[in-house]
Amino acid sequence: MTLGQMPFVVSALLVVLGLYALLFKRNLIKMVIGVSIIETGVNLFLVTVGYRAGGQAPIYTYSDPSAVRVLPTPQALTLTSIVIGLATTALLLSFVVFIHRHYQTLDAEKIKELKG
Amino acid sequence: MNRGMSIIVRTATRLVYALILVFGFYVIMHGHLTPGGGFQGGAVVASGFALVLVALGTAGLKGVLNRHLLQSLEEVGALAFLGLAFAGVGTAFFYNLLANSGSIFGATDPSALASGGLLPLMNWAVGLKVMTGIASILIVMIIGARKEAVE
Amino acid sequence: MTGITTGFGAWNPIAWLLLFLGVAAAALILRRFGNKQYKKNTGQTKAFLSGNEEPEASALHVRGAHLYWGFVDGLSAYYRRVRALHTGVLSDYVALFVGTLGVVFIVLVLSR
Amino acid sequence: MNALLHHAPVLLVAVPLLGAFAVPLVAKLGANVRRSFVGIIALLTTAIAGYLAASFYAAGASPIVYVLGGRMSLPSGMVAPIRIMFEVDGLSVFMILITALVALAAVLYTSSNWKERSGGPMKDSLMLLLIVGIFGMELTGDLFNFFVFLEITSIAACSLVGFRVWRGRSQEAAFKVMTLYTLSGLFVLLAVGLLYGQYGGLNIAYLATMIGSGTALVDKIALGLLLTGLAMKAGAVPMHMWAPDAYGEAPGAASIVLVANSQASLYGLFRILFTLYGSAYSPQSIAWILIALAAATIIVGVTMALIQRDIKRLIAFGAVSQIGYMMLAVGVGFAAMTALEPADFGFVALQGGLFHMINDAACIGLLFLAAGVVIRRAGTRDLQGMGGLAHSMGWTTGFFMLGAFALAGMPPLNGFASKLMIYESTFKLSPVLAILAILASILLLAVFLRAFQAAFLGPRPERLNGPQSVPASMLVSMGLLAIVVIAFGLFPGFFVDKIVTPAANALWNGRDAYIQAVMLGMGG
Repeated sequence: MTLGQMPFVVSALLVVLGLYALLFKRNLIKMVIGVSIIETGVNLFLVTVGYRAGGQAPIYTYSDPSAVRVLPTPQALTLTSIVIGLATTALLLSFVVFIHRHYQTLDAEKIKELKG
Repeated sequence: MNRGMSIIVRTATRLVYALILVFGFYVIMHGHLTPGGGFQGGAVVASGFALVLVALGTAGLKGVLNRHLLQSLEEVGALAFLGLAFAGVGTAFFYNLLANSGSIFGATDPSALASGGLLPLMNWAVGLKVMTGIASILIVMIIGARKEAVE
Repeated sequence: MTGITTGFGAWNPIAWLLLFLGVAAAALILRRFGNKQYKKNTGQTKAFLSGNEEPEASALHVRGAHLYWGFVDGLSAYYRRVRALHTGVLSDYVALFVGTLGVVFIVLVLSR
Repeated sequence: MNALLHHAPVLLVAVPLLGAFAVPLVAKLGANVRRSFVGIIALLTTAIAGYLAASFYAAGASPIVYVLGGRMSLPSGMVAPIRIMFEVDGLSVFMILITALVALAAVLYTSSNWKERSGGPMKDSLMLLLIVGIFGMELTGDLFNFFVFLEITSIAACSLVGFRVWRGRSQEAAFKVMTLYTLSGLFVLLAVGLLYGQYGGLNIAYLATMIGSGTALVDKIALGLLLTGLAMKAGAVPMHMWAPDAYGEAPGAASIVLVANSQASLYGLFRILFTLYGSAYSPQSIAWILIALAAATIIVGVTMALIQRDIKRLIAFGAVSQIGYMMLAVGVGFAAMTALEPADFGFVALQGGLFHMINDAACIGLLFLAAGVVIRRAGTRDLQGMGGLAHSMGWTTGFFMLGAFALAGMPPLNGFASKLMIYESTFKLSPVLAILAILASILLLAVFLRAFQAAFLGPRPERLNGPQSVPASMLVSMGLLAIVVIAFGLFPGFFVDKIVTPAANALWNGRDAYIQAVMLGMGG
């Protein structure tokens, strides 16, 4: 395994870590953090996909016009994904606030009025 | 009413606040040239707002920057973005009408600030939406948390 | 135009409706041959419950939870298991998702 | 080609989006202005959808490509499939018609003047955003754009589920649903990233030309992620746990749009399986995965519905089981299509499955809307505490009964026509599955008879704390769906010919046309 493949390994680890939090943590806030970690892993994966050895960042101003630039699509995808992630996390956290108000607990094992 | 944090934090906030705002607006303005854009700049501006809310407390709002004003501005930003997208509908939705036209924002030199056609305008619209949107989320959450603490 | 043919059978709602109307008309005609001699609002039209008084209408209404208890009781072994699956705990739902993902991966990697 | 038709695909997304953003501003002019505004937006959207569909079918049902931001080639003359495109084929148009019908009914239903407890303008805004997301998923020809619209529907749907903040249960449901939706969305995004890294494109048509014979492990992993993620969002057992929570806790009108949202996810699944992978990589095992999920969905959905006491959860489990019928039919079609000797019953199965989608949208919509009225009237959601509502709510009783009979497949209503096609084609593949489907259908009738008996029959209740009369707009909205149920029931041949067959064709042999519409446009 070369050093260039490390980010892929790290992003896979992040996804697994996030899933671990979702599966084995009982606190709702920690579960939201788990979702966020998975998201970070996926975003890291997208950015890594866009990396090309020797390519320059696609910023035109003051740069060498003859330089080879990378295609900014993966970066744009990552940004979009981050924006969506922000909205998702804010929404999840506000639900957690209201759940705490109604149930007086953040324990996932105790918040199960909806079952069966 | 929350009076905010210690005097060191409050003084530092007063010094840094303007810089954060300027940087945020810079990021929005140069969105079509450098990394960044409406969302990132708007988030920076909103983070300055968050700093003020946390350090100086909600007393400083004085009811001027209330949730309703911010939400209305957010809708204006969204509608402006959509309106700009509709502007190019003669050719296609999101068609960049002004790019390379030689008129306003139509500089043919791609590194000029006044280039990019509709893109800078869209960045401003998105920036307005994001900064007011995040600010109103912050206000709602802080006031909601305060109520909880009082109860 | 109104019907569909599935290649193995056919279905025409208009024909079905005509048939339905025909059968309904036949049933009504048969009903006319019935006995008209009974008197209303006497013991002849009341329900006969082994000589007991007929209860109030509200007491006769079978409530939602009481219907089909026999069916559910007969399948209680199945229902115990499937209800145990719907725990209401989010972690279990995520576990089911991850488990399904694993099964799908295994099937896909093994196939062709 | 005139301008309106040319822009119709994008207007379908842009008009409700404009409405969604403008609603909070319009709301400042008063509640009645807001309601009329939302109604006008919904009518306009439906009109555009109808116009697009009419001209699409008139023009011979060949795919339409709309490129956002101008021409397909770049200003520099370079030709690459990097612009966002909307692509409309028979299947998309069919799904658009379903969504437009459901959206119109839902907006009409919410525009009633029954007192709202909170969230008026925001609710309308979220409803329109959800509709935007669903239309976007059905129109887009770009895989990443599909993910974006998927997330828009997730966020809007969960906000709708959870906007009644005074109910603890709705918050619980919203949190669970949002977590699972986000998880499925992230796995879809991971798959999109994998495909982008492998082939350097995001356009569905372009990727479809690049995906090879299925030997690459990346293709399989991406397919697995997409399949499982979208199956979860559609609500397939054993990943259906969110569905009764979401459908059950959302307000009446939102529930039916959530059902349309699940169907849009199912559309995404079909698009991935038939168009993106299609003949390039289609082992029989995928068909059997679909069929296994479908069989579990049908059985578990209907048996769980039988023991529910909450009327909306009962209908919600019924809705889950109906998703199973669609997956079963399309799985059978996929199995027949990918067999060494493609068999004709596969096409009938596809027709039946797709026809069942629009029938399910109308029937389940009718049931959810009627249940919403029942809950307001009776003041409870528990079937045990209801009874005798038929005495005072004639129309609603009729609509509920119509929806229940149609969904359970009673002739001569629409559910019977589509289920007959599913049974007969499934029987050709496996008689056991067909018998299972018929048994589940009979159980479904029992489920809804129980709900009907408990809520509507019985003696007149002593006191009802709900409002006395049902608003006209709610009755109109239910009437709209009832007309669809009856019309599709009495003239199934006409509708199958006109709208279902082009959609089934798009799945059966439309892959090349879908790809060519983009790739030829790029060459020219």
